[in-house]
Amino acid sequence: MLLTALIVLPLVGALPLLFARDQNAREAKGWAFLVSFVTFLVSLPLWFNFDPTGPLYQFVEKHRWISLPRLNMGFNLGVDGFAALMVLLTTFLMPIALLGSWNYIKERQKEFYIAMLVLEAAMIGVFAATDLFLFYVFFEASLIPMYLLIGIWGGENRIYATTKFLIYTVFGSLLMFVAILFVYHKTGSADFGITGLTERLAALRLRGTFSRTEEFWCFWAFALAFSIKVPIFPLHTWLPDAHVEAPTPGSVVLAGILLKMGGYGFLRFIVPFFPVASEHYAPLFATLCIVGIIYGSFMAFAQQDMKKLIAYSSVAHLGTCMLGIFSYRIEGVQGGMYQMLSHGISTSALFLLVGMLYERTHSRAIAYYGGIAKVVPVFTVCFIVVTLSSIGLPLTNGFVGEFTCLMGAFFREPWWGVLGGLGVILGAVYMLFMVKSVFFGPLVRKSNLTLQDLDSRELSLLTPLLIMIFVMGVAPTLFFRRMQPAAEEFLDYAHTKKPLRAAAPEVPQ
Amino acid sequence: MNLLPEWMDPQRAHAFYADALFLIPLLPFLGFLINALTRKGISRGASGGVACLAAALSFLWTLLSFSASAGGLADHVRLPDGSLCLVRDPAHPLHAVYGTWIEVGAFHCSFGLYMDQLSGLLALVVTGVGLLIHIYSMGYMGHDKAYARYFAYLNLFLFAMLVLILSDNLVLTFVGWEGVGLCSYLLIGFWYEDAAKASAGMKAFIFNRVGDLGFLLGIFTLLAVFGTVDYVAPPRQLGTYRAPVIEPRLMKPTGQGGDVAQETLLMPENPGLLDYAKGLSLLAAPKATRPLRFSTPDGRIDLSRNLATRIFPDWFTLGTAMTLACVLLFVGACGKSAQLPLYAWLPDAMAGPTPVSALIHAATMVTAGVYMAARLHPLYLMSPEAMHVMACVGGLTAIFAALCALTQTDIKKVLAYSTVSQLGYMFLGAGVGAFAFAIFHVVTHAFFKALLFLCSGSVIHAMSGEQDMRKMGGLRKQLPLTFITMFIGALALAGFPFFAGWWSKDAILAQVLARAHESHESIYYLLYVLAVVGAFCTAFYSFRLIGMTFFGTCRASAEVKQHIHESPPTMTTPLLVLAFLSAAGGVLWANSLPTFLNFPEPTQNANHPQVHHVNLVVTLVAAFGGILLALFLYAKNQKVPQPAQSKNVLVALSWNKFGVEAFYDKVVTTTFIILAEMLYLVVDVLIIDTLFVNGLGFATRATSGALRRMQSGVVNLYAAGILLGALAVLFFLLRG
Amino acid sequence: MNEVHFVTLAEADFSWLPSLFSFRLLSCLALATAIFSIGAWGVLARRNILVMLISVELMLNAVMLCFVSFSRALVNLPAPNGNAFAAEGGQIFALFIIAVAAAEAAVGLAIVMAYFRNRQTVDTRDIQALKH
Amino acid sequence: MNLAHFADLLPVGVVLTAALVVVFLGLILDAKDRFVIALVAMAGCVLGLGVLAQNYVSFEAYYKVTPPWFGPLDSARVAGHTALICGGAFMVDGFGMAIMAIALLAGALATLVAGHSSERSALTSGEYHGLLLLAVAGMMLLGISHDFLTLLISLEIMSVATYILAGSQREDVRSGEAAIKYLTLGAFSTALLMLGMAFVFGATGSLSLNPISMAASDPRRGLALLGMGLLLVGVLFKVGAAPFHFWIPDVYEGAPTGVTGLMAVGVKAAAFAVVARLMFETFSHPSFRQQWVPLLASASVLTMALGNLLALRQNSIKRMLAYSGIAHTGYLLLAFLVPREVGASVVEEHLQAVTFYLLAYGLMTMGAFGVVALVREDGRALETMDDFAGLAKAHPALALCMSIFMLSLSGMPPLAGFFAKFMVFRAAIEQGYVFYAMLGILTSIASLYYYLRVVLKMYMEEPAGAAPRCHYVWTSNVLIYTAGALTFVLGILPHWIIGLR
Repeated sequence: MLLTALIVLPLVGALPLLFARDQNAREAKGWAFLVSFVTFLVSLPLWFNFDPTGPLYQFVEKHRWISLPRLNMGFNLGVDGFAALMVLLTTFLMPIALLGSWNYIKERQKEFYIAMLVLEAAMIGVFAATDLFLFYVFFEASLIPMYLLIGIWGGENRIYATTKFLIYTVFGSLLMFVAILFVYHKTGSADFGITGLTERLAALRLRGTFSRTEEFWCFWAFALAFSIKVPIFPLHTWLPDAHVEAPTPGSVVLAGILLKMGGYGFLRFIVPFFPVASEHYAPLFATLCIVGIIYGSFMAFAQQDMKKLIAYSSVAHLGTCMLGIFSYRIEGVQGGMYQMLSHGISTSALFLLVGMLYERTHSRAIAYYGGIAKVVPVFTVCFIVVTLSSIGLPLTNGFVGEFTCLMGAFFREPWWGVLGGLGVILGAVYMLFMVKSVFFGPLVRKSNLTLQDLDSRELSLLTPLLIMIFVMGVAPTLFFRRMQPAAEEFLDYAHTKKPLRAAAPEVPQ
Repeated sequence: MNLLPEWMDPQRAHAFYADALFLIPLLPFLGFLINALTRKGISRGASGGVACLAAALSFLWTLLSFSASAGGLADHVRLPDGSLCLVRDPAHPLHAVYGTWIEVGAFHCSFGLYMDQLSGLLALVVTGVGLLIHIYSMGYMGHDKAYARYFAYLNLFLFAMLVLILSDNLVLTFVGWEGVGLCSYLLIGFWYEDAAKASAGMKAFIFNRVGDLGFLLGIFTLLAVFGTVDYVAPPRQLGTYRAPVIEPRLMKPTGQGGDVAQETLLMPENPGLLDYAKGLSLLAAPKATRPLRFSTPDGRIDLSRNLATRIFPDWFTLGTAMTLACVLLFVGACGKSAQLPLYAWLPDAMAGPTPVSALIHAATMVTAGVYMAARLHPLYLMSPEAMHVMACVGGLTAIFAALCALTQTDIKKVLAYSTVSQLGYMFLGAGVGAFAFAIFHVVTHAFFKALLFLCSGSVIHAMSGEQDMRKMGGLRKQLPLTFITMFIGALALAGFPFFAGWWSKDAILAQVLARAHESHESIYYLLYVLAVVGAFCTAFYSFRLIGMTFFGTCRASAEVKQHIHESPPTMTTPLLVLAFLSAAGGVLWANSLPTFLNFPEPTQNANHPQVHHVNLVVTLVAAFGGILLALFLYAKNQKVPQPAQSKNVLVALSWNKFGVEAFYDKVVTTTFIILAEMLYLVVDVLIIDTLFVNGLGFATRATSGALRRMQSGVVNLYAAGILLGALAVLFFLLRG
Repeated sequence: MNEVHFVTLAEADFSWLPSLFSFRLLSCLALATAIFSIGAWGVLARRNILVMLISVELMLNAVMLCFVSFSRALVNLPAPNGNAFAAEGGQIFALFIIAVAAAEAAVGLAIVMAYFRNRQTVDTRDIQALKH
Repeated sequence: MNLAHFADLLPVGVVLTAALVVVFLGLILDAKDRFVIALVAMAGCVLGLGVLAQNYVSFEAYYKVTPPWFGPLDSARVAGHTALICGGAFMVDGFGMAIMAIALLAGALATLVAGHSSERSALTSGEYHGLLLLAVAGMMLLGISHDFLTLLISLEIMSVATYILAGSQREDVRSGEAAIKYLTLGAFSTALLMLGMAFVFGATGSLSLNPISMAASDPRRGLALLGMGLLLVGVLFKVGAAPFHFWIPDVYEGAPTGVTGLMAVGVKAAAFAVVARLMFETFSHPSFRQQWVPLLASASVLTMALGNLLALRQNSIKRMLAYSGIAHTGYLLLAFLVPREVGASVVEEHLQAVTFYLLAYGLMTMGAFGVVALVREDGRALETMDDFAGLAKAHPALALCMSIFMLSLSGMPPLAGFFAKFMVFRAAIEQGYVFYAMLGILTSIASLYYYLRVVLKMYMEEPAGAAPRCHYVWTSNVLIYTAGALTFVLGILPHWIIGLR
């Protein structure tokens, strides 16, 4: 019941806020933080009681939901090593994000916290669902709160940004919707269990009743949805706008967790469902990832706005991570998973820091600052540490992910490693440029002389992130050990070496 | 020398020191933590003291461990049954593995420290010189506000550098590699209020990153071939020589079936890179044609760890793979050790405090590349091409930087270019296979270059921050101690007989000549000539520096003049120690070093009388010529050089560094920026967003706007629509 | 009335086919079609709502004619297609159509009147406040 | 005429009685307690629902008869009882009952919508509600009629009543115009429909909706096909499929909001019932199906595309909802594409999809219209998007419900609209119409844009003037909140409804 509890807790916690009055907003945000924190505590067993040597899926729950003659959706939850870590990431980031929004959100606070809690529930559901239909429900449901977060509490151009975000994303996921229906029909309309579907599809492929054309169409429908989410190169333009306009906590959640759903989809659905097509298109996608890495870095370098810069850097980083996954080598795949986690940590930290700066001066323009290191030393130190982790300095989380991803890519195809590796250089270029022009040099603006350094709240919400940065950099085996079974399963599917446990049912013609 | 306490039985002592190796890097790290966390908490004296204490303890412990360690790489014996067997020499190096760091699929790398003669020696140098510079800094940085931060960085650097040197695998080395890069970034930009200094730091970091990518790819290649990043087999398994086995039968190139010598080589389990290299070098079949797959069919070296055959095409032999790996690693070395074409960051790095220049950008960090080459020399020896590349780049850098140094007027810039040039010599030496002498030069160079920098620091200190030699002169009276020590340093650098620099540089030149002599390749003769010219330039600029600084009359402004004073003892004591070392430091292992490090003797021809004497004469001529000419030009007559205005083409070239740095600063940077802006505006904004994303939306809205006209509001037309629809339906139904 | 027997055309015999298409029926149908088309034309072409309604009435009458003639044609055919029920059915249907037409006419008239009272017009060109 | 038949028609009877009572009340009550009328009307519908449920429970075995989808009537003549009553005039099967239920629901909700404007005599008068109930009765009969005669009559009861209702705001020009347009076009299409009936009658000599089986060589086939085509046109007009959709936007916009709701839901449901009866029963023979399936397919695509495209740039919410209604007709038509020979159970599934879709659509649309009707300033209805700006601040609960309706209409999980869409598209895909499904989905992306524009206005924009006020009407609130809750519940537990049968 743990996973159900995790999904239900934030929702139940959101209920009293519905009836809260606007004047006692302080209590509202305190309550929201409390709820998310409790959720985090409740989610801890996912770390301590998860047995890497045990079965692939753990904390499994199966509840009957919709069961009609030829229509079976179960409320089935369960996590493998990777999903467990993603859930933990979610529950870990959420209290921090809420704490980060403490003074940021001024009006309509309770609505804001309701949206955040609903979003948390949806995201946990996405990673915990082992039923395709359930996954899709959560996947779509997570859009609306984000839509409101950007649209209501966003910057001046928020309407454009949020509409773009939603249409872009839904465009992909609706096509996937059709593909899901098709797959369900193909597999004999038995049920939506992910493993079941995967195996039946494999069986159909063996039997030759799942034609190459069909597989490729489905592949594209799925791939489009998740590529937009990642985002992979030509489909990335919603991301900078969304990030620039979103309020800090929104950016944190968006960069930290929502983007990961894309990679998660590739790992969990696309490749296992359509291995042939995936193998066929892996080079194409790898190329796109490489383009994304280099191009994203250039974009980041061209930005004047810190948030936009970080957003584009996400494009590059996730390019690395997808490159690792498409390498189809255990190193690369685990590296990709790891990169997702570490990107979740460091980028969230970056957004929080920029947000703190924005709260003080209401400007995100790099040119507005300059030489403030002297005024806000502690802030500077934190920022530089996070920067270093994001450009992959060894003994920080960034390095482990990047290194393993590139290793996998290199092992699959040396050129991928070489070109993808350019990100290592370019990343340093744009990040250090930003650090230099924001913190170093003479103080350009007298008004910045009065900048406040981090207060205790901000420090306390940054500390866990900083700690994680080093923990993940020094003891990655803790995480790799958990991911390994998931990664091996993935590779078995990817190389279509998976022995079929269940024979596929006859498909009515 | 054995500093083991009497009561301690050598075996247990060995084990003990091995396990305690971690103290060496840990102590500076603790110092860093203390200084970093108690920012303004502790007094200046305390923070400096903590830092120095950390360095000192670390130095002491290194000394003890070094005395306990011995021997180096594996050697081989022939077993009764006639098969070769790879063994360590009886005195094991210290080797301890503290735990796993990353373990993914076939890849495994651990937190392990490894001290053999090579790493021990360099660790000694680092901690020793480091200690001296710490002490010096207490005086030099005395007036600085960010005293604690400075020492924190300095300790962090020691930590990183020691990790780099002592690590037992490439990836951990890379950690140190990037760590020192970070520290140099932080320390160059130490006075960050000055934008120029900050960007100098950034420049250094980025140039290093370029190299680091090469380093990474090198690691990947080696991983692909050998499936491991460890240098040597883990300590536990040193005793076991059972399996796995390399069998030359399987060494046949994939295509051809020539039968090679039937012998088996027993290796320790989980062999390291160097074990593999050693083992392969022992085998008969020619390396170049050897296919990448080397393992017994029953996979006693399991194939899963050797990916090379899956990655690289068939024609890609072991030789090619080694060349690729070594060249890539050398690219990394170029970045770190400021070789052409990646040297440009080092001169700018002089923006940092002078002790930093002495420690990081002269004595230790920049020599990391050479250390890496020496550490992996068995691999380099497997690839002649990589050695060629290394030698050529080294030789070119040596002469290039020496030429640049000729006309510099900033005292530290002169030393910076001289450092680049000396590093070039080291790589030249390594390139011709004289890794031992390269390391020898690293050590001596550490002594005299640190000395020179510290002296220049003392001068600058005295001149209250002035660095331009044209505003100095005649300081030998005010700064006698500095003068003497710096003179010694200059002699060492110039290669004056029996001073430290002479031994090492002479040895390297001899090796180059010998190599040319035996291989009759014109390229090596050319390199030798270049090197000798470089040596002449070295002698010249070093004494040009001495002349402009200490001789003649003082050209400084009045108020600067009255502040000129000899530095406090905290600064002069290290000068004296280093002066002694640069004077006598070479005698220590003039020729015994190779055997001491038990490196392979590259060639015996070096002692061949012909080579030996020729080289001796030539180098002496070069050294004395340079020194005398420089003293004549700059010590006697007082005309101050104005290279900037010089009409002389050569001077102009040298002054502008042959346009290389201008190329980087102007061309590369500008194109990068313009490219980024262009891409953003054209691809992202215009093509993707405007044309596709919003274009699609606009098109839809437009269509909808057009279609709305259909809804005219007139009933008749609606009826007409219905009727038309009906007719269409009927037509469809009755179409036959 | 449960025990009424229903005819599925599966069990029909088609011997009577030729007689179905006797020229009288055809001419009736032709007439009906003509009236129907006129009505349709009226709905399309005339701008006056009242005239349009009248045209609709025309169409309904045409339909009526069809029904009656069909039942007439069907009645003198052997069962099951031609049968008393069929004949009745057609004629009853016609009656109902009359009723329906009347109802529509009445309601239509009322509505038009109401509208005319507000706008003093019944011209479709003026009745387009709602469009696009 | 045995008791069972009487019981079957009892719900209709209840509604009709209620109609009479209401008219009578309208005569005797004075203005201030007019709201009683609305309540009585609603009570009538609810009572009807109750009776319906009672029938469903007590005659359970009775309604389990699989009606003759795709086959001869024999399957309906299972031993003991038949779903056919009144000499084959009505077919009271599960599907028919579902349609009846939806019609009743629509009626009940419509009375609630109308209830709000107590100051406006026309919309609270007895005859208004009487007509409303009459229309509902017509819809119910249409849902079960199994014979051209009953079909025509019930159709006319429904239509004529709605003609008048559309124009019931006499002083409002737009209402009158709506009535006129609806009347003219309605009558026109009815004429076509009847002609179709005539032809079919001519071809078969029978007025019943029983399956027609004709060999392709049969000379009467042409006549039958003509009839089928005209019938198709007639019903497609009623459901508002392109190219017969022209009346919908104008009429919906002009008619009083409650009536619009009734038309959008009830008329559509009843008409779809007819489509089902005609296509899956009367013309279910393959030789006909190969003709009408492609027709419906193209109509569906055309409808989806037009509806969504045209709704894109509407500023009046009612008009936008009208166009969106057209689009939804398109989605619904997807469930009717059954080219291959399949068992009756599959057809049953498709009809389940249709009924669930209609139910969900009914809830969302009624709720949406309810909100639209509430948002008004001193009697003047505020119907443009801009009038909704800042509603979230003024009336958070209303705004929340409205956004639930909008999201559900756009098919966002976990709301009823999503599952409805799921069922329909699944049906189409299982029949191999993947391409059409793709097109439908692509058009529905546009729909997301305009539905969310409402949410966007309510939540993210500041009102130009004062925040929109809506005076409190408890009946409407009952309607809105129930609809909202049901939309949500049906989204999460759709099998509660679909499970019935």
